[in-house]
Amino acid sequence: MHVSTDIWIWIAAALTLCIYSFLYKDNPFYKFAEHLLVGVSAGYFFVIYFWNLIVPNLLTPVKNGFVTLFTGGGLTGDLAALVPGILGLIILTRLIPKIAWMSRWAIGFYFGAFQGIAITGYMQAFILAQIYGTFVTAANPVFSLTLFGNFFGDPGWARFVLATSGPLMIVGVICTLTYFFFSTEHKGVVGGVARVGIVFLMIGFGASFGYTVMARVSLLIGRLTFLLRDWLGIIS
Amino acid sequence: MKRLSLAFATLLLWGAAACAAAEEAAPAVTARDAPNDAGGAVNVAWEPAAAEKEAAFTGYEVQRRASGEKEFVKVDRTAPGELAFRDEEAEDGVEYEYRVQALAAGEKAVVLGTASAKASGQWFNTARTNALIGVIFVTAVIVFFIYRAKGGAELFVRKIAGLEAVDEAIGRATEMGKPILYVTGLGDASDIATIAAMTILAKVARKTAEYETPLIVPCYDPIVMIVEKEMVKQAYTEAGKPDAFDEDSVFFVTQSQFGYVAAVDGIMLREKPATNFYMGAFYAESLILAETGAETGAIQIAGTDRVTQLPFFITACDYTLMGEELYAATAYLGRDPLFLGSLKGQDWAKGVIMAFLILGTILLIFSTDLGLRFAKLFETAG
Amino acid sequence: MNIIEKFLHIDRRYIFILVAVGVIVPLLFPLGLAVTTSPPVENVYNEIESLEPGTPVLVSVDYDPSTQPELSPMTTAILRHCFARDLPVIITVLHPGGPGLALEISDRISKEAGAVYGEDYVFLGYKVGSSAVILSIGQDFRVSFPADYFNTPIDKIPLMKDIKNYNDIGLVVTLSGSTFPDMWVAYGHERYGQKVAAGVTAVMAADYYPFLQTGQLVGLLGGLKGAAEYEKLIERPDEGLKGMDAQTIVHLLIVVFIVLGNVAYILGQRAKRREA
Amino acid sequence: MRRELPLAICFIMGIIMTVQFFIPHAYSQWLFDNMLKWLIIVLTFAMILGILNLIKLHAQKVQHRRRDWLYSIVALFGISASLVTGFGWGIEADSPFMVLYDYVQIPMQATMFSLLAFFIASAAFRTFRARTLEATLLLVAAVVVMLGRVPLESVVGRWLPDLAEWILDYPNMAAKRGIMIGIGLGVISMALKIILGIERSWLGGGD
Repeated sequence: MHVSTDIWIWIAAALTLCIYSFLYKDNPFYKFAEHLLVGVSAGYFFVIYFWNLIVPNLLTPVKNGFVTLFTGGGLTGDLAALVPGILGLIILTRLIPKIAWMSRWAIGFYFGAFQGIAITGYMQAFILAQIYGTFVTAANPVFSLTLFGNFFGDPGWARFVLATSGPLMIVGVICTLTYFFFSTEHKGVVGGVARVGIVFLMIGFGASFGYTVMARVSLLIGRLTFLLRDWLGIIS
Repeated sequence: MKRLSLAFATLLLWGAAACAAAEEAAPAVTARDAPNDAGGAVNVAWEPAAAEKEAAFTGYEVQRRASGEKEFVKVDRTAPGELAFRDEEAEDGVEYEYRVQALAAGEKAVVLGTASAKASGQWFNTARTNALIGVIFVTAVIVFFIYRAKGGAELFVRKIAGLEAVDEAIGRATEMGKPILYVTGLGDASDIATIAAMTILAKVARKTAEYETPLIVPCYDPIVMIVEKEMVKQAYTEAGKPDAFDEDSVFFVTQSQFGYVAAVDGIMLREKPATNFYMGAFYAESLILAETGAETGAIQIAGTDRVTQLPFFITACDYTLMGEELYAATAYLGRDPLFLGSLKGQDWAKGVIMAFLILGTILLIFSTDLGLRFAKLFETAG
Repeated sequence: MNIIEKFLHIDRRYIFILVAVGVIVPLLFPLGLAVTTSPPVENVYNEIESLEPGTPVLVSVDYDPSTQPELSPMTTAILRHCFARDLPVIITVLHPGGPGLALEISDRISKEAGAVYGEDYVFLGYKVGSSAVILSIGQDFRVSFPADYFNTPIDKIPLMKDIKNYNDIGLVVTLSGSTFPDMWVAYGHERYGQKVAAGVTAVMAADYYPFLQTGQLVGLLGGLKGAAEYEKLIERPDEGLKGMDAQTIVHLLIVVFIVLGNVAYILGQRAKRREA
Repeated sequence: MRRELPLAICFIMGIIMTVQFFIPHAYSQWLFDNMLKWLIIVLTFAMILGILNLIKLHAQKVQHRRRDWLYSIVALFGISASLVTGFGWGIEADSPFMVLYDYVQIPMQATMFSLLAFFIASAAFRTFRARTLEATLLLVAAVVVMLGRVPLESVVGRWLPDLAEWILDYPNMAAKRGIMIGIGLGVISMALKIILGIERSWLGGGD
C-alpha cells in the first residue's frame, strides 16, 4: 500500500470527494467544488479558444494578409478572417446600451448561415438516409419474399425471425411517424396506428436505457480506480 | 438525373477513348476527372491484365506525366485485383497522361495502356440531386400551407400533453411562491433545437411575467445568453410588466458540460424551483439534471430532439416533448396561424414519406431488384 | 405507511451506497466471473500471435481522459501482449488529450515487462492533423515524426533506424473514443493496405461491426468487455476483468431493484384494491 | 437598420448556405470550411460577454454580502486562476494552466459525469414500474438489454444476448428512424420560418 505523495493527486482526490458529497446532500464542500469548477472551466475555455482559434484563425491570417497587402502582394484570402473579426466586434456592442442593437447583425449572420446548413444537412441525414436505411441494411434489402420462401420451405425459429424482422421495421417506422401527426386527432385508425407507434417508441427507449448502463458504470469504475490506486495505493 | 450523369460519363469515356484510339481500339485504361468534387482529382481505372491469374503476378503500377513532361513518375502501386486509383494530387486544368503497368516477379513490367485527363471542380453535385429535390419539395409544401393559413384557413392541432401542462406548471410555481427554472441545454445558437427552446422560452416568459413568477435561466453558450436576455425582456414588455424583468435572471455559467451541470444542480437544491424546464439539446447530463430535479419535488417538463437522451427524460420527468414535438411547441403555445400552417405542411410531407415507404415495400414484394432500385433513390453519398 | 409503501419510497441514498459497494468490492477483491471471448477480440489476439518476433506493432493512443476508463485497460493489455511476444511497439497519439495517458501507460507497462526504451518501444508523441498524419506514415514516419516525444531524432533511435513506413509494420492498433478508426481504415488500410485493429467504447462498438464483415478491420475490442476478453486471452487479469465484475454486479443490482420495486408495487396495488 | 437589416442578413446567409451544399466547387468548400471557423471566433468574442456577466454576478453577490457570497469568491478565484495562468505562461503541456486543468478541472468534471452510474440506478428503481402497458414494455426492454450485456451465457444461454441485440436492431431502430424523420421535418420547417423572417422572436424587443 503506497499512499500518493504528490500534492496534486491529493488535491484531485479531495475535489473528487467534494463532488461525491453531493450524493448525500448539498453541503459546503460541494458548494466549494461547484464554484471552483464553474470559475476555472469558464476561464479555461476562453483561454483555449483564444490560443487555439483566435490566434491561428484570426490574428495570424489578418497580420499576414496586411503584410502581403502593404508589401505589394495584393489582396489575399487571409484577409477573409476580417469577417469574423468584425462580427465579433459587433457582438461586443452589447456592452454599450446605446448601440447594443447592432449586435443583431452578427446574430442574424450567424443564425441565417446555420439555418441554411441545417436544412440540407437534416434533409440528408435525418430524412433521406433514414428512408434508405428502412429498406436496406448492410447492402441487403430488409424485406424479401425469398426469406419468407426459405421459412416456409424449412420452418424454423431463426428463419422466421430473419423473414419477419425487416417488415416489422417498416411497420414500426410508419407507426412511429403516425404518432407525430399533429393536424389530425388521434382517433379511430390513426389513433390505433399511433398507439402502436408508442409501443415501438417505448421498447426503443427501454432498450437504449439498458444499453447505456454499461458505459456509465465504467465511468464510476474510472473514478474509483483513481481514488483506490493513484491516491490511496490500495490496489495495484 | 441518373440518365443525365450516365450520358455525361459516356461522353467522357468516349473522349478518353478517342485519345487512346491512336494506340488501340478498346481502351484497357481509362482516366477521367473525378465527379462531384472541388477539383484536384482524377479517377484512373483499368481492365485486369491477362497475367493476373499467374502466380508470379504482383500487382499494378500507376505512373503519371503532365503534358510537356518527358518521364513518367510512379504515383501508386496496387494489389492484384485492385483496378482503380484516385489521383488526389492533380492540378486543375493540367492535362495528365496516366500509364498503367502490370508487374510480375522476375519479369519486365508490361504496359497495359495509357489515358489522359484533366482535373476540374464541378458546380453541381449530382450525388446530391435527391437532397435538392427533397429540400424543394418540403419547402414548397410548408410554404404553401403557411400561405393558406394566411388566407384564414381553419387549422386543427392535436393535444400535446407536455404543453398542456405548461400553464398548470407555471400556476403551481406562482401559488407556491417559488421560481421556475428554464434550462436550454448544451446547444449553441447554431443548433436548431436550441432555437426552438428559445422560442418556447419566449412563450413561457410571457406567462411568468403575467403572474410575476421569478424565472431563472442559466446559459451554457454566451450567444444564447444574449438572445435569451432580449427575448425574455421583450416578453415582459409585451406583458406590460417591463419593470418586473430582472436583468440577472438570464445569465452565463460556463462552457464546460459538467461545470454547467454542477451549477444547475446547485441552483435546484438551493432555490428549490417548483417547475424545471429542460428544452433543447442535451447530452449525457440529461439524467443528472432530471434526477436531481425529481429529488427536489419539482414538476419537470423536458423536450429534446437528441434521440439518445429521450429515454432518460421520459423516465425521470413528468412530461417529455419527443423530437418533432419540440418543434411543434411554439405553434401550439402561440396558436399563430402561420405556425400552425407550417405544422400542417410538415404533416403532408410526413404523409408523402409514408407513401414512399409503402410503395417501396410493395415493390420489394414484387421484385427485390425493383425495390432496391427504388431505395437507391434515397441513398446519400458524401 | 406500511412496509411496502416504505420500500417503494426508499431513500435513494441507500441505492447509491449499494451501487458504490457493488463497484468497490470487485475492485478490491476480484470475483473472477467467467468471461467468454468473442471472435472480434480473438482475431486481434490471433493477429498479434501470428506476427514473427521482432515485427513492430504501431499502437495509436487516440483518446483523451473522458473515455480513458474504457480504453486504457485495452492499451495496457495490448502492450503487455506485444512485450511478452517480443514485438517492438511504436506509440503515436492523434488526439490532443492523449500524450499524458500514453506516456503514463507505456512507462508503467515497460517497467513491468522490462522493456527498454528505444529498443523495445518508442513514444513518438502527438501530431496534429489526424488523417494527414496517417497518410504521411505511408510514405515515411519521418515526415510527421522527425523526432520522438523527447525530441531525439528518430534516426538516432535503434528501433526506428530501419523502419520507414507501413511496409515495416505488422499491425496498427488504434484505441479511440471518436472517429479515428474510420481514418485509419480509410487511409492506413484502404490506401496502403495496412492491417488495422481497433479498440473503441462500448457505445461505439456496434457502429464498427460492418468494418469487420468487410475485413477493413482485422479485429475489434469494444468497451470494458473487450478489454476483459483480451485480458483473459493473454491470461493477465486486470482492470478490464475487475471492471467486468463490477459492471455485472451493478447490472444485476439494477435489475433486482426493478424487480423488487415492481413486486412491491403490485402487492401494494392489490392491498389497496382489497381495502376499497 | 435595427430590425430589417438583421432579418435581411439572416435571409441572405440562409440562402447562400443552402445553395452551397449542392456546389462541390473549391470556392464553395472554402466558404463552408471557413464558416465553421468563423462561428467559433464570433463565439469567443461573445465569451468575453459571458465571462464579464459571470464576474459581475459573483462580484455583486460579494459586494452585497448575499447568501453564499463566500463561494462567489471561490468562483472569482477560479476564473482569475485560469486567465492568469493561461495568458501568463501559455498552454503547453506541464504549464501551470494545464496542471490546473489536469488536477482540478478534469477530476471534478469526470466525477460529475460518473454520478450518472448512481442516478441511472435510482431512476430505474423509482420509475420502472409496470403501471401501464407502455411503462411495462419500457421496463421489460431495458431489463432484457441490461441482462443481455453481462456475461451470463453460461447460466442462461445465448438467447438472451441475441434477443437484446434483436430489440436494439429492429424495434429500437424503427422507433429511432420514425423520430428522426419527424425531427428532420421539424428542423427544416423551423429553419425555413427563421430564414423567411416568420419566426423573428430572436430579434428581441425595441425597434
